Amino acid sequence: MRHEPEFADDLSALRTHAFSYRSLTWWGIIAFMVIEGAFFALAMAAYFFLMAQEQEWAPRPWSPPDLLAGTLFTAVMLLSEVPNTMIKRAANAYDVAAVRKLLPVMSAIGLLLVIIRGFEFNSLNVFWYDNAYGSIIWALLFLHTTHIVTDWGDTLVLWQLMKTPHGEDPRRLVDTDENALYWRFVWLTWLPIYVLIYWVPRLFR
Amino acid sequence: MKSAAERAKLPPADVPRDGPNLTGEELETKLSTTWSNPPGFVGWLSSVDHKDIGRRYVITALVFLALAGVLAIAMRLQLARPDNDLIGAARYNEIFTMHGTTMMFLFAVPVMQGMQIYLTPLMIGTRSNAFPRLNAFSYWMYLAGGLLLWIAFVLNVGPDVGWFAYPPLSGPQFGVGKRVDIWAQMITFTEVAALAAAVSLTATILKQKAPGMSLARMPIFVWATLVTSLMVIFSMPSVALASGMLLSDRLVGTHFYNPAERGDALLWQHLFWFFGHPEVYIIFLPATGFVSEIVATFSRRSIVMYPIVVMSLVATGILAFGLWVHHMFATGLPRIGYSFYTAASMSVSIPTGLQIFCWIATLWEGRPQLKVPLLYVIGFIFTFVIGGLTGVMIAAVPLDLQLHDTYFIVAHFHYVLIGGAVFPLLGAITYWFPKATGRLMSETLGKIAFWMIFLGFQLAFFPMHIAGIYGMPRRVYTYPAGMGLELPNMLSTLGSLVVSTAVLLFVVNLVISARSGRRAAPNPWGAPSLEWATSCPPPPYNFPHIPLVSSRTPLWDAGEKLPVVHGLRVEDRELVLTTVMSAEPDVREPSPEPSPWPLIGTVATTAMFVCSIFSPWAVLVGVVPVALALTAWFWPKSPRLSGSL
Amino acid sequence: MRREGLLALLCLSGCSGAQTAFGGQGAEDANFIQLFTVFMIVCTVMYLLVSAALIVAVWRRRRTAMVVEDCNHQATSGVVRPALIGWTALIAIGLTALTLVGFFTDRSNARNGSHPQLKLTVTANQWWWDVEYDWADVSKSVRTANEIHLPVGIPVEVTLKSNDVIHSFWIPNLAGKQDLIPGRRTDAQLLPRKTGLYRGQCAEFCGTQHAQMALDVTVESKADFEKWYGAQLQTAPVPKTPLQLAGYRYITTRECASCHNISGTSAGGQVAPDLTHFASRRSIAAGTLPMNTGNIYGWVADPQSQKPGNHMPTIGLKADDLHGIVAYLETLK
Amino acid sequence: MSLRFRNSTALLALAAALWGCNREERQTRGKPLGETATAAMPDTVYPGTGNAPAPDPRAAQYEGNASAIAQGQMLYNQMNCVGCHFHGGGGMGVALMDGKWRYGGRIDQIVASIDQGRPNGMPAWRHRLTEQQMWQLAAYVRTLSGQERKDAVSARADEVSNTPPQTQTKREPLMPADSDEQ
Repeated sequence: MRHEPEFADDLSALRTHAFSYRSLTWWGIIAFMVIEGAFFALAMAAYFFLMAQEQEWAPRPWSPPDLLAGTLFTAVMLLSEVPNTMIKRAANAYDVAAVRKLLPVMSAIGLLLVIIRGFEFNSLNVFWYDNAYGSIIWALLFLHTTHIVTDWGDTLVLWQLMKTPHGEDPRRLVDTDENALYWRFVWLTWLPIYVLIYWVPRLFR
Repeated sequence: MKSAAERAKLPPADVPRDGPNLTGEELETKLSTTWSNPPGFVGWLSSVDHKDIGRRYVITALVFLALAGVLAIAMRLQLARPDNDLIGAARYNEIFTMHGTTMMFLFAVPVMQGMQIYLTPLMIGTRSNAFPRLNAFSYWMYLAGGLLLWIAFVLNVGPDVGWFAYPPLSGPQFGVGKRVDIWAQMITFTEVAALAAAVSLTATILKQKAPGMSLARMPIFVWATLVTSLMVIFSMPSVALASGMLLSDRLVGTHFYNPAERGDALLWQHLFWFFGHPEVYIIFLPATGFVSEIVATFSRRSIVMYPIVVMSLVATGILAFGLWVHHMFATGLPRIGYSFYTAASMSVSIPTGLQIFCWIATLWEGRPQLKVPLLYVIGFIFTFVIGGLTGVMIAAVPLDLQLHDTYFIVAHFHYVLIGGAVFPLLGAITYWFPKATGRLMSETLGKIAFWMIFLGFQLAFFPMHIAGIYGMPRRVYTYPAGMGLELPNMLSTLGSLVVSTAVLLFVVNLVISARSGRRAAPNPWGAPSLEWATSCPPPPYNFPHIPLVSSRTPLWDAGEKLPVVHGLRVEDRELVLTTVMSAEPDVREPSPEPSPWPLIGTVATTAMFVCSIFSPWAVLVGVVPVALALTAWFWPKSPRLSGSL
Repeated sequence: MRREGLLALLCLSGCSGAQTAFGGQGAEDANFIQLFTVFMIVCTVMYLLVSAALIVAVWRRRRTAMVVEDCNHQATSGVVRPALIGWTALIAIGLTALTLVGFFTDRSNARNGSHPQLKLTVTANQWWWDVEYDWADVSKSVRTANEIHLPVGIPVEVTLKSNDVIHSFWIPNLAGKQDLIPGRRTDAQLLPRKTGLYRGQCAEFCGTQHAQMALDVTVESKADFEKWYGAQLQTAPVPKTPLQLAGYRYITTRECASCHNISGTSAGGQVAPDLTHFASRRSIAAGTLPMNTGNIYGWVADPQSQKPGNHMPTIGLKADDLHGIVAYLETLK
Repeated sequence: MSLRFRNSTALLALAAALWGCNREERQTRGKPLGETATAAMPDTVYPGTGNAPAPDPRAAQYEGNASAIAQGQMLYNQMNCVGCHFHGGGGMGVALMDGKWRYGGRIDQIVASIDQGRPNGMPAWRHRLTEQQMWQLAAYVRTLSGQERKDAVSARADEVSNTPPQTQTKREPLMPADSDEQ
């Protein structure tokens, strides 16, 4: 038996885009943030598990990582939230012009961060193949770097996209909004990793 | 040019929409044009239709089931007699590793996800799933991972360290050659595939339910899908991290699992089982979804105590993350800590016990009709309960220390996984076969196959309990005569031959029925859920009009007419998004067109992953084509049409 | 085939199974049998309940044809709710009881080994067991391989280590298993209650020859144990016949000595089983072959065909050398 | 399945076969069983770049063979090569990771050095190890200076880390050691 339709509501007046939890892609991005958050959380758990194997952390004769590059990175990362919030607000206000102006700024910040990250690898004072301490420190930094690079690449693509007529499509502003959301995730996850890489090895000597 | 803000406020443009003025054949022709795949082979490769992808998933998984089944027969022949020399030690180790790996990563999880991908959008009344290109990517990645593993096996570089790959045996020193690297990289592939499918399914269920289908009106199978998808999202990162660390130990010399440099071999076991135990429920919970649907349909009774069944699903999903240490009772961790995991492991049988109660109560209250799908459900309960009870036994530390890593465990998890997941799966395939093909499976052949599988299974696996207690460890390629192991092993081998014949019969039935089975009406079983509201097989757009739901059993409650909503575009792919809890219509969402980029992205990713086994630099070089493919994938086609995930 | 002799011997010695968790010859395994019986009874009752309910449920209102009757598919009869409450209570009570019984059995097992009177260290290697009896006085220590002898009724603590990958120490007749993990020290407590010949086996997959990594266990009276122990303290006898002497020369100066140790000779390799009392053992190569002259020949001539992939190379001995080696090995009682 | 798809599968299979064929071959026993005890060993000491004899054909069996290298790695520890050579860095014995070879760095030349021993403390292993074991050992020793294929060596052993991972060891050019350098 196949049922005949009985027409009820007309949906043609519904809007065709929405921000935040009303957007489908927002849920996708949240899911990916959960996956990567779980990944980071487990990597941090592994960090503490390996830390429990050692008498002191960082184990002698390795000295803890130098603070300069990592702290500078953290500072730039935190400051980047200012233009990031501006982009998010501009997108929510359908201010395409502002978005187009701010995206190059975010792209430049991304580049700056990637460069500083290079110096960070150089200031760890241990190699991944030296011992388990070195391995987990490198792993955490490497994992976070993949996020920095991915989001930087994402921002570059978005910048190019917004320059085209596609930028006029309000759905692209939803994308911009969600890219800004993801950036928040990237710097929020950095904060505990920063503590684990730079401060815990100092505090448990 | 108007500003974006102004345009957003504009009334919808005057385009063709479904509704009283556009319905019936005219509508269906238009929707077909919009939602069909592009013609030709490229169109076939570009498909983002969840029905295509789900079908490919299921068929590929069944092929892997057959391959792993052949390996199982090979092992049973080797073990039929003591001191047999049919298969040598090294080859046997490869075979059992391939059997376990294929069954867990290439059959069980993918086949369940394939069924979910096929059925979920139909059951919740939407035209497509969320992020269909991601879904296509998921399938291609799964296929690539499976091919990688099996091509390696054929070339005699298959993994040989067990599906659990404990370091240091799988580490750089003892896991010689590229065998383990291939295994670990295959994990990465199936990992990405499973996660992508889980993200797509979760978003589909949360945002694309038909108007009116609040969470409390979702079919149990959809609930099971939601819970398992969330479990995939939370558990898979664990094995990804573990296998990533293993690969870096093997390839670039890190020390995560090297005790000499303060790594720890047990770190692997914690991470692996933190994934591995939920994995069992990721396989089992969809099966309980099948069972709930089948029981309701064939008893003509909606499931008794729906809230309890749903709460049991959720509770099982949560408890599953607290049990992993029961795989590690023999590793010498603090003894008191074990008591916690014993209690947790035992408590997980409470929700399962409640579910079983609800199914039996539904049969009790209804008018059960013993068709093949219901036979599988009954076989499932008889078999699975044995597996569940042996599970209770091995949750107790003193029992586990004797039974762990013996054939008792082999028996236990085959009762749980075959009895608990494969029986319902076979029932589900029989049940939804007319939906997918438009034809019914042969009832006679189906019944013969069922009885052979059911009885053959008991013959194959029950004696393994005894072999285990009589001291037969797992993963041995031979055993000495005179330990009392001859009879149980011979029986197991005979049983495995019966089961494999019966599975062959099932496949024959599939093929014959797909060609010449009886034609199926849209709702051949008189089922209550939405997938039966559309034709068999469903058109590419699933439903001409999106149904409006007002109960848990919409088709039983509908009269002659089915209430629907209307007003969606018909010349562009468009869906309706609803709110998460109460499923109020909220947004009309464009749905992405078919695209070859997911496949191209998979090829680029495969090149990167496979080459990274040989040189870490491949990651840096290989990421460029991957990035290009992803950019092309996400780049919108025209400003009007968008939503490209 | 080749093990039949060994097993006939085992069975003659009066045990029903040399490797079974249903043996009950150790305190922990006896606890296992008791606990298993309790679980078995509870689980059988539960299973029968479920089965009976299922059969009745399916049978009592079955229909053979598809009737599209207007059934009231929501109504629930009065039995369901009380049955659910009863069922839940039954599961909860059953599980609590089983958890408690299991917990107390575990405590009892832990107590068994609290005052060990004999300590030994078992070190696992890819595919053999290195056994050392530890005494504070080193001269009283004994090292052997692939076999342990235990005095009946005496609690033993076994320290477990591994030199390569993870293995698992399991003598089902005596106790449950315990993993040997590189970089960690684990331990097992044994309290044998009955004399007899048992067999242990590696229970964690450890590579190619995991299946052929067995351990011969002899539980004997205290007097017999002391006699055995005294013999183990002896160094190897001096070769008597020219043939034995030739074998002795080959073993101590050629490939064998690089890996194997024979106390009292210059063969001092530390990476393969100690051979000082080789011929007194029940089997060759961790339970691969029963000990007899033919098998010693077979093993020494071509270990790779007897146990493919193990770490003892096939040397390609000349016949004379082989005769000598076997003759000498047989003197190592 | 389409033709195109099958082609690419075949190509992939072929590519895999090329490296798969002998990298992983496990030999549980030296090939010519009867000969091993009496087989001729390279007997001459040919220091430096002097005229080395033609390479031994058996080299192909061991060079770049993952199982042989792994067995060699095990023997390197078990036979206490570490005692003098450490993990390739050298100590009492010469360094093995610097690409300098007094007696030749080809695998058969290394076998000869192991077999016969060399002045200043390297003992002769003839009749203490089987010929197959010496080849395995030599295959491993070559990895220390990066001479073997990176996809056949293991990154590290499960031991204290003294050297960077072998998968990243740079391939040292083979050269004779200065004769006056100890």
